[in-house]
Amino acid sequence: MKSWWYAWRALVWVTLGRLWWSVHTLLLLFPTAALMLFVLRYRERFAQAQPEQVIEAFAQFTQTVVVMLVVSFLLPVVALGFGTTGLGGDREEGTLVFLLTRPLPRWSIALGKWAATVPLVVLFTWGAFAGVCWLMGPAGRMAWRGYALPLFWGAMAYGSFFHLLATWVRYPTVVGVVYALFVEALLGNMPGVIKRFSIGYYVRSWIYELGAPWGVSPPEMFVPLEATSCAWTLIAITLGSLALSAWVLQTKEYIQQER
Amino acid sequence: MCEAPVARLTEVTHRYGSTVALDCISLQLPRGTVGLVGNNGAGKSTLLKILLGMLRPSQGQVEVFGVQLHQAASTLRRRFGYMAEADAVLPLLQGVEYVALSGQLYGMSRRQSFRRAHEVLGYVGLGELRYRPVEQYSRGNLQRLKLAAALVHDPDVLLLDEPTNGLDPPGRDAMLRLLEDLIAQGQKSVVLCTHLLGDVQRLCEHVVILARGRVVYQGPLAPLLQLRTDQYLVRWQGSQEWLHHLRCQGVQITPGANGSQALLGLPSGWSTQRLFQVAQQHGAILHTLRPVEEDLQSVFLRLSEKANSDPKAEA
Amino acid sequence: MAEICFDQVTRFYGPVIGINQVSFTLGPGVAALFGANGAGKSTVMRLASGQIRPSLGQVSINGLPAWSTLAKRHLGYCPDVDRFYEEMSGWEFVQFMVQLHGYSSREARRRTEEALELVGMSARAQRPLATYSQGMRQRIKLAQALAHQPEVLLLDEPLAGVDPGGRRQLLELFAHLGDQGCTVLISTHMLEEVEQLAQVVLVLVQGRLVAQGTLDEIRSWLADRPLIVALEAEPLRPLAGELIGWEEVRSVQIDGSCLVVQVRQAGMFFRRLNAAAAQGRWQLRRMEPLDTGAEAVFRYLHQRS
Amino acid sequence: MQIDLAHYHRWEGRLRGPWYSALAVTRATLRQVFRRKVFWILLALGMLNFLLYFALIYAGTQLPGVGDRIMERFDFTVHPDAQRRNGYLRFMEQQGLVVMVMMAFAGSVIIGGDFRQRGVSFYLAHGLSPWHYLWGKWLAVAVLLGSVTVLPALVLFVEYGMFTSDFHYWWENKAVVVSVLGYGLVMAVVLGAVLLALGAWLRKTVPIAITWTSLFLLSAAWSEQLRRTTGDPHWRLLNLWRDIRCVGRAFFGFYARREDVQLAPWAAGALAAVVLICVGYLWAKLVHWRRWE
Repeated sequence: MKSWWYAWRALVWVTLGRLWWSVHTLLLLFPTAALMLFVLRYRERFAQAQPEQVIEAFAQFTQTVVVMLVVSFLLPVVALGFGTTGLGGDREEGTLVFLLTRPLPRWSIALGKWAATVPLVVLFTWGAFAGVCWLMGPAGRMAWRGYALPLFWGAMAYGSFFHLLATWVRYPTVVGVVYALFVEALLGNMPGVIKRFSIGYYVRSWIYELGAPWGVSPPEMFVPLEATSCAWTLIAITLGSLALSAWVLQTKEYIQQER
Repeated sequence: MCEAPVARLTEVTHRYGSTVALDCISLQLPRGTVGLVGNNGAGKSTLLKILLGMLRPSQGQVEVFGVQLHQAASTLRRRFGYMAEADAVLPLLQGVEYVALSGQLYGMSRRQSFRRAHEVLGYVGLGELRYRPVEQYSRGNLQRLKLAAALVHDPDVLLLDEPTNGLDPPGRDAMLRLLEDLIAQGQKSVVLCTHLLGDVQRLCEHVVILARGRVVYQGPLAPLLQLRTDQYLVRWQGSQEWLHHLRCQGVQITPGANGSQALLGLPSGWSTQRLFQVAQQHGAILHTLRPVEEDLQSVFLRLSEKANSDPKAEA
Repeated sequence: MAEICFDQVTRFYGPVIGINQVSFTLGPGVAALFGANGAGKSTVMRLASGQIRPSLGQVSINGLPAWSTLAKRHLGYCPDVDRFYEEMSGWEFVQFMVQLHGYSSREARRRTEEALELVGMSARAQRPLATYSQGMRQRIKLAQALAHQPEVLLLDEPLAGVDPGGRRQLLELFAHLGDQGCTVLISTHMLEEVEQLAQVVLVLVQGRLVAQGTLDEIRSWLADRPLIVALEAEPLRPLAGELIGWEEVRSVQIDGSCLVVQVRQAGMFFRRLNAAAAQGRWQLRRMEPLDTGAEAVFRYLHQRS
Repeated sequence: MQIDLAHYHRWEGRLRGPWYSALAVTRATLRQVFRRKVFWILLALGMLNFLLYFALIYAGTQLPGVGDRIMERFDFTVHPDAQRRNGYLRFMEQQGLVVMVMMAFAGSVIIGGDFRQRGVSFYLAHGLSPWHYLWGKWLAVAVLLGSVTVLPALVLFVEYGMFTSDFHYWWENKAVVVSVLGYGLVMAVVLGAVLLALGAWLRKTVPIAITWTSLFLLSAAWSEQLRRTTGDPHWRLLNLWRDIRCVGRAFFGFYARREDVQLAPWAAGALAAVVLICVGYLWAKLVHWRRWE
């Protein structure tokens, strides 16, 4: 048990280090920095001196920044950058062999990779969101208090789903890009129930409901779901993906293609 | 066919950043078959890339077919057929498309290149596999494919970088037979870059030995391989007892690992007859008796060790 | 008791058969696995290292199913693919691999140093792996397989890309490990080199295990097949005249200073030739079956199946 | 596997110049792209919009009543139009999303894979200069781009003409062909250069997709924001996609806003700068540093 813990800890730690010091972090820092600078200018549109002005700013901020930029863009991109490369990187580079021939139970390899990637996704999105909210001032602080939770579960669900893709399909990055760009951008904005295929839909629904008392309203064709069902769906996606990925790794054979 | 040597290098130095890959080497690669031997990192591949014009040397003159290389690099390059060490896989292309692409890159027309591609693939023995995607090829077939890609425009000179790397014995033999046939029939000059010394022994008349970016030896291969008549390799069936008796009579014995093979150093005055007599008396039947010649491997080891220990030594 | 045991193992990849009813048991010592590309060597290695499961039959390492986690405690595996965490240094990589075996970090450091020392990389292990030459990369792969002192060592093409000097060192290392009671299974195609080393040889042809035993056993098993022998002797023609009269000889051909003799039954022929050579009617200078090296045995088996 | 020891045949023929070889690079690249299933799926999704327009034209010209209402919102002639009703222009602009997604993928197939799997040294060892190589790759990008924008737009042009009563439509509106080609060319030059540079730098699908999407999405948000707060329309130039549209519309001969007319030369300058930077990077990587493995 102790030796398992040592080994598992090493796995998580090294994976975390590799992910953090990878080109993905650098690339993700660019959009994050751009987003923050954007908010820095954006807040100048609002006076935010009176309480009702704060509420007006909050509603606007929710629509443009939180929903459009953070949830629909930053979240999928961060999840894509870290989520698919935690285990998918090992698969694509062929280094998974080294992990699979060690005396670690296979399911715990999936768990270890998950424990390294998903918190990173959560922390990165949270960090970026916190920065953005802080820059926004009073309205931003309101947004942080309100939306940190949906964003947390959104990041968990996204990260876990991409982690599942990485254990499951042969080209997780390609499938992940298709998912992030097509399903989220296209299906997520279509009328009808088809957008329930996208994780972003649940996060947005949740956010719209939380913001409703302050005049945040969803766009015309958007039919939001109740916040509780959204929350449970996101939690279910997270746990389901984690369990499924552990099971897949436990049973699946990974054969390295000669290149 | 013009008789100028394939290449002449005068005091060529090449550096990658601060590491010196070629250290002021002067050498001549004659027509015919030349083996370019050296350890990993001795500068073989760099030398080939310089000949191809892919790298420009930091210093020195390179002459190819009697012409200064930098004057007409792109036209000179087409007289070479280059088989790279690394597998450049262009995924999802069929074998025949890969070879035809190679021909088109050398400047052949599309139809000609496809016609030649089919012909050359048949010649290297990939006729049945030509419509398969390249990434499905096994090691051996990939090497043949690369050879076909180097042959497609019928170059005068083949530059082969590790052509038998990673092949199993039948595959390696087949590749060498193919090269022998090309040299004999196709009248190709060959520059063979390898660290499998057996290949050089089998194919090449000339040899250039590189160590740490310097030329350790260049010239014909034959003088390097001297025969030593007092050393024999023997293999036998039966007991080992006879070795003991030989040792008592003053024969030097280096036993092999698997118990039925040994290296014998006969004292002066011995003939092989006496060896057979001892064996017969003690129930061993010899089935191999081979005078040991110093092979290229040991020559090479000796020379490169010398070069390593004494950096100023040059042949 | 360190052993690898294959019991009637068959493995499919979809419709393609990887190996077909392979059974063998290996104990301590060095064994070599030969086969053409695509004969199933890598399949055997993947099965033994527990990356894949057999379709039929059982693979066990020290009595434990190879797929299980427990079996991997006893296992060191050097894969044939050349893949690493390129940005790590050799040292870090090996240390990480050792840590995955559950050692504390101090213990892991100690073992890493030992392993790097063993493969002769301790001086050069601090550079990033991306800058390594092929031979150095092979050594690092070996080090990660050795560092936890496994009882069973699986080496898939461990000599590919290593230059002659390094090759000698590594072969000595393998022999040393074999002597120490480690079960070493080496898959390779450089037959001449491993034939000096391997106590047991397994030959795979098209997924079937066609021969198993010491090289000499395989050779003597093949003793009664036709053979071509090259002879050099002084004087040459009387020897040729004598040989043509023997029943075991099918043909004699003079090729320069060399006789090329086609022999019907190798065993009988050598017995008779030895006796004749001891009498000294002619001086035999060279006697060499042209096709009994490991490569030739291999080729012969390949042709027969 | 038996070796066919058929005799080696010699070949004597003329070898052509490297510009022909560059075409071979293009052909091979397109083969690689089109042999991927994902790509056909993307192409099919990208064509949905085309089908919509195809049906619109059919309905607009053939169905009385409904057709007139459609034609109030779309215009398929060459005349300048302040309400941005030109159908061809609208179609090509709407294909932007498809182009973005497609290029995010194609980047790693077209050029990233070459840098990862030693394809570049394969090409360069054959007597091709880096410029010829890049030219061939760029052509491949241009063909891909054209196949979802220019080609369908031209098909629509042909379709519209067929549904009119005589052949005059094509002749009178022949300038549309030039406009469509011009717009396509601007897109191909800019996006091709950016994509090649990104692909050569980042090599893998995910980083390319991340950078590519943030480049277009965030620059748009940013430029809009800066323009609003400062009131200076020149900030619009930051939006690369808008620059392309701005310059591309010049070929259609009309603008939605006067502001755009003023910005067009600036936008062209911005695009030229971007292309220059990308080409400069490629030059440095392939010619100067010679780093391709």
